[in-house]
Amino acid sequence: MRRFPLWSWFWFLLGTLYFFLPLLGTLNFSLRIRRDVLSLDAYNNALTDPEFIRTFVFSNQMAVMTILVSILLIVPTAYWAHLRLPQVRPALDFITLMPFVIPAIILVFGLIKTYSRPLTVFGLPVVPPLTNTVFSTNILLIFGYTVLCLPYMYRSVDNGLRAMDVRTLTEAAQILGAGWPTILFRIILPNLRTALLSGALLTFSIVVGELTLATFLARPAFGPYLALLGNHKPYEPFALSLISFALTWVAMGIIQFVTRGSGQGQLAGGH
Amino acid sequence: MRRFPLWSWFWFLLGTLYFFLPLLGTLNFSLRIRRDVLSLDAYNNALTDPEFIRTFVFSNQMAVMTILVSILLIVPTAYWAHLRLPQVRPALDFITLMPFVIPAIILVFGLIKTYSRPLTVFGLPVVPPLTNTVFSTNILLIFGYTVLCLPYMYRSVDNGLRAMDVRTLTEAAQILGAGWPTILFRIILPNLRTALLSGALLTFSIVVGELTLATFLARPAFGPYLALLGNHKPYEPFALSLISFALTWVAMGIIQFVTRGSGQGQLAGGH
Amino acid sequence: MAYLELENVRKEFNNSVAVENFNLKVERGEFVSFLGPSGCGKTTTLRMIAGFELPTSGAITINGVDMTDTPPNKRNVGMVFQAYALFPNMTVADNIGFGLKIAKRPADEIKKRVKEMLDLIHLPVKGDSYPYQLSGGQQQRVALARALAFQPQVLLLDEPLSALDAKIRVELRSEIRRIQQQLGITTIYVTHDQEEALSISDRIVVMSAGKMEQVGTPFEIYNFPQTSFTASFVGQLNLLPVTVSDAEGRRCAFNGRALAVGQPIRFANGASVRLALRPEELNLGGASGDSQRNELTGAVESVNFLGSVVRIRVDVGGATISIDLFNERQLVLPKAGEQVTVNFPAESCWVME
Amino acid sequence: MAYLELENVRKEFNNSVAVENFNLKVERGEFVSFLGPSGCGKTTTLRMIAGFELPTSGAITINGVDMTDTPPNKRNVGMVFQAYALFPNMTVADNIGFGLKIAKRPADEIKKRVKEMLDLIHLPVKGDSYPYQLSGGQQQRVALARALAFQPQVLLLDEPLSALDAKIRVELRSEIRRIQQQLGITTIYVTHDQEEALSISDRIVVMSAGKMEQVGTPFEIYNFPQTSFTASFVGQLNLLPVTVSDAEGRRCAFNGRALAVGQPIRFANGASVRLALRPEELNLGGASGDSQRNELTGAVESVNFLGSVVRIRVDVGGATISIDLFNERQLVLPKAGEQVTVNFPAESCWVME
Repeated sequence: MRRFPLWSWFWFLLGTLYFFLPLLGTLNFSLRIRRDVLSLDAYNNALTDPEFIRTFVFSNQMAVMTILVSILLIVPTAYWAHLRLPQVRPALDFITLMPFVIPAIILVFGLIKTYSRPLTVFGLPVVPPLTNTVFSTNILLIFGYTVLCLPYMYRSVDNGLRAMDVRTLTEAAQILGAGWPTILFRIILPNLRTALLSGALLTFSIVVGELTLATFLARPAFGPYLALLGNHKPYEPFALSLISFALTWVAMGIIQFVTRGSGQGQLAGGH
Repeated sequence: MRRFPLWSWFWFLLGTLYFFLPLLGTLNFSLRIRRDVLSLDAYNNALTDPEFIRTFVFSNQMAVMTILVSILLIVPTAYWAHLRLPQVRPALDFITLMPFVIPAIILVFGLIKTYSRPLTVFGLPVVPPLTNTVFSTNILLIFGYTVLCLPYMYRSVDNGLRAMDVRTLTEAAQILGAGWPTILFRIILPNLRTALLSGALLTFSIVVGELTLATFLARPAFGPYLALLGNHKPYEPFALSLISFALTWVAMGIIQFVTRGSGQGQLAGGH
Repeated sequence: MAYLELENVRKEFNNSVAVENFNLKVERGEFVSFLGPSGCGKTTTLRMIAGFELPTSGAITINGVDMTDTPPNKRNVGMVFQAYALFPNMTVADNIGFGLKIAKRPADEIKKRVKEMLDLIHLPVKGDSYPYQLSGGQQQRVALARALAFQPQVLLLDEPLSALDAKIRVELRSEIRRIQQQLGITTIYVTHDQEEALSISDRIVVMSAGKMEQVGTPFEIYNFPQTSFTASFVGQLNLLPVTVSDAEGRRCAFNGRALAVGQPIRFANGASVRLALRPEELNLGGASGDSQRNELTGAVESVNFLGSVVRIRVDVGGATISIDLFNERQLVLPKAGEQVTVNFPAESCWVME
Repeated sequence: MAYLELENVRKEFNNSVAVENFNLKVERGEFVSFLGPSGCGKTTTLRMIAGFELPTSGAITINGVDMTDTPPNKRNVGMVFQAYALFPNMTVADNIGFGLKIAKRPADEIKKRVKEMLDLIHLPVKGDSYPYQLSGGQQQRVALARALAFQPQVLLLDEPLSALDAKIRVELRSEIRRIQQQLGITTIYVTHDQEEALSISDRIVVMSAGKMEQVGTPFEIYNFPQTSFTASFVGQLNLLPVTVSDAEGRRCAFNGRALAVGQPIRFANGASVRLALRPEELNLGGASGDSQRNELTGAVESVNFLGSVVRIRVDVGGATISIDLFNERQLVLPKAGEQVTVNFPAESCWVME
C-alpha cells in the first residue's frame, strides 16, 4: 500500500463525491418545500396524488409482464445455446447487446410504424395492427420493454448458465434417468434462481422509470408522469426521484442478500 | 442434436423474427416517401438539413469528451482496485451498476437542481452554478453522460483488467526495473486497447442517441433533434433511424474486427 | 457371453474419425481402464457406452441387450464426471437419492438406500450438507455414491480424479477400487494417468489416435508392451540403437558389443532396430560373467537424487541411458564424469522398430 | 560473507505471523529451494527478497548491500512467476529485452543480448512470436530468459513449473538447472513439490507454518530428517509404534520383538515412540541372522502394481507397513493374505516422537 501514488486516492474520492453530491443536494432540496423548515410535505403531496398511484400501478403491471415474456423467451434459448449450439453464443451475445446501442426513440419509431398497420412481408399480412386497442398497444409496449431489457436479462441468464456447467449437469441428470421437463424444472431453473431474480429486478427498475416508449405509445406510465410533474411542480419530482432511488437500493439489496444467502456465490447471475 | 425438443427451434425463430421484422418494416417505409416508388429521397432530405449537421456534430463532440472523462476517471480507479484493493471491487461493481437502474430523468433533475445554484455543503460553497453559461452547461451534460455510460465503460475496463492478471504483470514489470508511468503506459494501457475501444464505441452510440439529458439541459443534441423530427415529418426520422442503426453496426463491426485482429481473444473487454 | 460388449464401434465427427474398430468384451464385475493421451478417443468411447454419443457404426450390448440407440436416461448406467457435476441446489442426500426419486421409488426405501451409500463412502454425517460445503475429494465421493445408488448395470468414470490434489488422488483411487470390489460392479474407467490405470485396473485398454493399441493386465501392459506407443506411453523407457546380429539366437549388437535379448526378435539379421529397457531393471557394476546378463560401459552424465529413487544418466556412446536405483543410506554413488559399468538381465530387454 | 543473507526476518499480516525467525546465508552461485505446503510462508519469504513485501523486522542483504527497504525496481533481481506473466502486447524479443530497455541500454546491445538469451533457452527462431502463440513450457522459458537478460544478482523462481504438464515439468526443471549452472547465478526456488526440490537444489529449506524446519542438502533432508514434519512431508514414511527398550544400545521393541536402530535414540527407556522407515528400504524375506538387519512378519494386505514400482502393504500386527520393490519380470510376488517376512537394515530406521 505504502508505495502507491497519492493520485489514486484523489480519483477515488472525486468519484465518490461526484456520485453522492447530487443525491445529497436532491435530498436537501426535497425537504425544503416550506421556507426555512425541513418537512416531508413534498413526499406526502407526491404519494397522495391519485395519478401517481394509477401510473405507478400500471408501470408495475407492465414490468411484471415484461419479466415473464423475457424469461420465456430467453431461458430456453440461452439453455439450448449453452447445451448444444455453443457456436451460436457469440451471435446471441452480439444480438442481445444491440438494444444498448439503439436509442429507445428509434426503437419506438420502428415499433409504431411497423405495427400500426397490418404488417405485411412481401405482400402477405403477418400481424394485425396493434395500436388500435389499449390492450394490443399494451402488448406492443411490453414487447418494446422486452427488447429494451433484453441485454440485462440475457446477460443475467447467460452468466447464471455459465456458472453452472450446463452440459455436465444436464448429462448427470440424464444418466440418472431424468427427462427434459425434470432437467429444466428440477436442475436448471432452481440453479438460475439468483440470476433470474437479478435480471428481473433490473428489468423492473428500468421499466418503471422508462420515459420514451411510454410517451410515444401514449400509455399512462410512471416515467411520463414523473416528467410531467417535473414541468409543473418544483419539489415533488425530487421526492419521487428519491423514493424511486430508494426502491432501487432496496431491489439491489435484495439481489445482494439472496445471492449471499444462497451461499453459492459462484451461481450468482447479474452482470 | 437429434434428441433436442422442437420448441427450441420455435423460440429461436420467434426471437429472430421479433428482432428483425421492425427493421425490415422501417426500411420498407423509409424508402416510400414517393407514392408507389422506392426512393432514397427521405435519406437525402434528412442528411442535407443543416440542423442535422449541427446537432450531429455537437453530439459527436460531447461523445468524445465523455469518453475522455470516463477513461481518466475509470482506468486509474479500476487499476488501483485490481492491484491493491480487491476488497473494494464488489463496492465498485455495485456503484457502477446503479446508473442502469436510475432513470435518466431522475439523474437530470438531480443535476439541474444541484448545479443550478452555487452548491453548498453544510453552508460552504463548493461548486459555482453551472447552468449559467453554455460552456458550463456542456460540462454538466458531459458529466451526466459520463454517469450514464459509467456501467459500460467500467465493465469494459474491469473485464480487460480481469483478463490480464494485473498484479503479476505489474510485479513482473517492477522487478525488471519499471516505474509507475512505464507500467501504466507500456503495459496496462496497451493491453486495455480493445477493452477501451469497446467501451468507447458503446459510449459513443449511447451519447449520440441520448434524449432526456440533452432535452432537459436544453442543448442542441442529435437525440432531441431526432425526436422533434419525428413529430413533424413522416419519413425522414426513419431514414435517420436506419442510418444511426447502420452506424451502430459499423461500430460493433469495428469492435469485433479489432478484437479478432489482435489475436488475443482473452484480452478482449466488452460485456 | 460378456456382460458389456463393444463390437466394431466407430465414431466420426465432421468426417474426422474419433474412434475406429473398437472391440471389447468386459466380464461382469471386471474393472477396465481406457488409458491414453488426450484426444485418443477414450472419452468418446465412454460417452458412447453412456449414450451421450451415438456410434457411427457398430453395436454396444449390455447384459445381452443391444443398447446402441437407447437414450442415456433409459440405459441404467451410472456415471462419474471429472467436474463432479453434483446438483448445487440439492443437499448431498438429495443428490444421492435423485436417481431413485426419478424412478419413483418409495420415500423410505430412498432414505434407507441413501444412508447405506453415505456409509459406503465414509461420509455418514454429510447428508444435509450442500455440495459447496464439501472438499473436492468429498464431492467426488458423493458423485460416486449418486452414480451407484440406483444399482446401475455398469459404472462409468470419466477421469474422476484429475481435478484433485496428488495426495487425495492416491487415497480416493484405492477407495474407488475398494467400493468397486465390494459391490462387484462392472466398471469402465477413463484416465490419462498411467500410474492410476496400472494400480486400479483388472485390465487396461491403451488407446492412441482413436485406435486400441493393446489390451491386457497392468503387468502385461507394463512388462510386455506390444507397440512402441504403449512402451513409451506407459512408464519410462531407455532406447538403444542396435543392429540385429542373430535373430534366431536372440542377439544384437551395440557399438560392436553383443547383447542378449530375452524375447523373440521379429526382425531380420542386419536390421537397424532399437533395444528397449526400463531404467529400474538396470544395475551398476559388471555382469560377473553371467551370460544371461548384458554389460555396457560409459561415463556418468548426471546423478539426480529424487528421494526414494536416484536416477543416474550414463552416456554409453551414441546414446544416454537412465538407471533408477532405490535410495539407500549406504549407497556409494558415482560422480558425474566417472566411468561406470552397467548390467541388465537379457530377460528385461526387448527389440522394437 | 554470504552473497544473499536473510537475518531474523519476520513478516506479519494483520497480526498473524506469516514468516518468523528466518535466517539463511546463500553462497554465490548456490541453488536453494524453499519447500513446504501452501501457506507455509515460502512465497512470502521469496516476495520479501524481491521487495514486493517488506519484512516486519529483520534484514535482507544482497552482495553486502542492505536491500531491506529498497523498492523492487531498484534491486536488480530477476524473477519468474508461476503464471509466466509475459507481457501479452509485446513479442518474445521485446519481452526479453524489456529490462534492458528500461535500463536505457543501446539498441544493438539489447538485440545482441536477446539473441544470446533465445539461444540459451533453445528457442532461437521465436523472437518475433507473441506469447499467446507459444506453449506453456515455451512461455516459461521466455520468462526465464527475460528474468536473466539484464544479468540480475539473484534469480527468484516462484513455483515456475506448477502450471505445466508432468512431462514438460520434468524436462524444464533440468533445463532450469542447466542454465543456472552455466551462468553460475545465485538462485532461490520456491516449490511445494518434494521431488522437484530434491532433484534440482544444492540445498533445501523445508518450511512449515512460517518456520524453517530444516536446512540441508537433498540427501540430508531425505535421509536424515530432523523433525517429524520434514520426515513425513518429504517422501513416503512407515511409522511403527514402538517402545524404547535400550536407548544406549539403540534397541526398541515392537510387539515384543526387538529391533535394532541405526541412529542414536534421544528418548528414555520405556518411552512410547515411533520407528520411521522408508518403504524402499524394506525387503521381502528373512534377515538370515544378520544382526544389523531387523525382521518383521505379517499378512499381505494388498499388492499394488504401479509400473516401475510394486507396493506391498503388510499388516505386521497393530500397524500396516508399505514395501516398495522395483518391478522385475522374474519377481514372484506374494498374494493378498499370504504370511511374509520382511527385513530392513538397522541403519535405515530412526526413532521419532
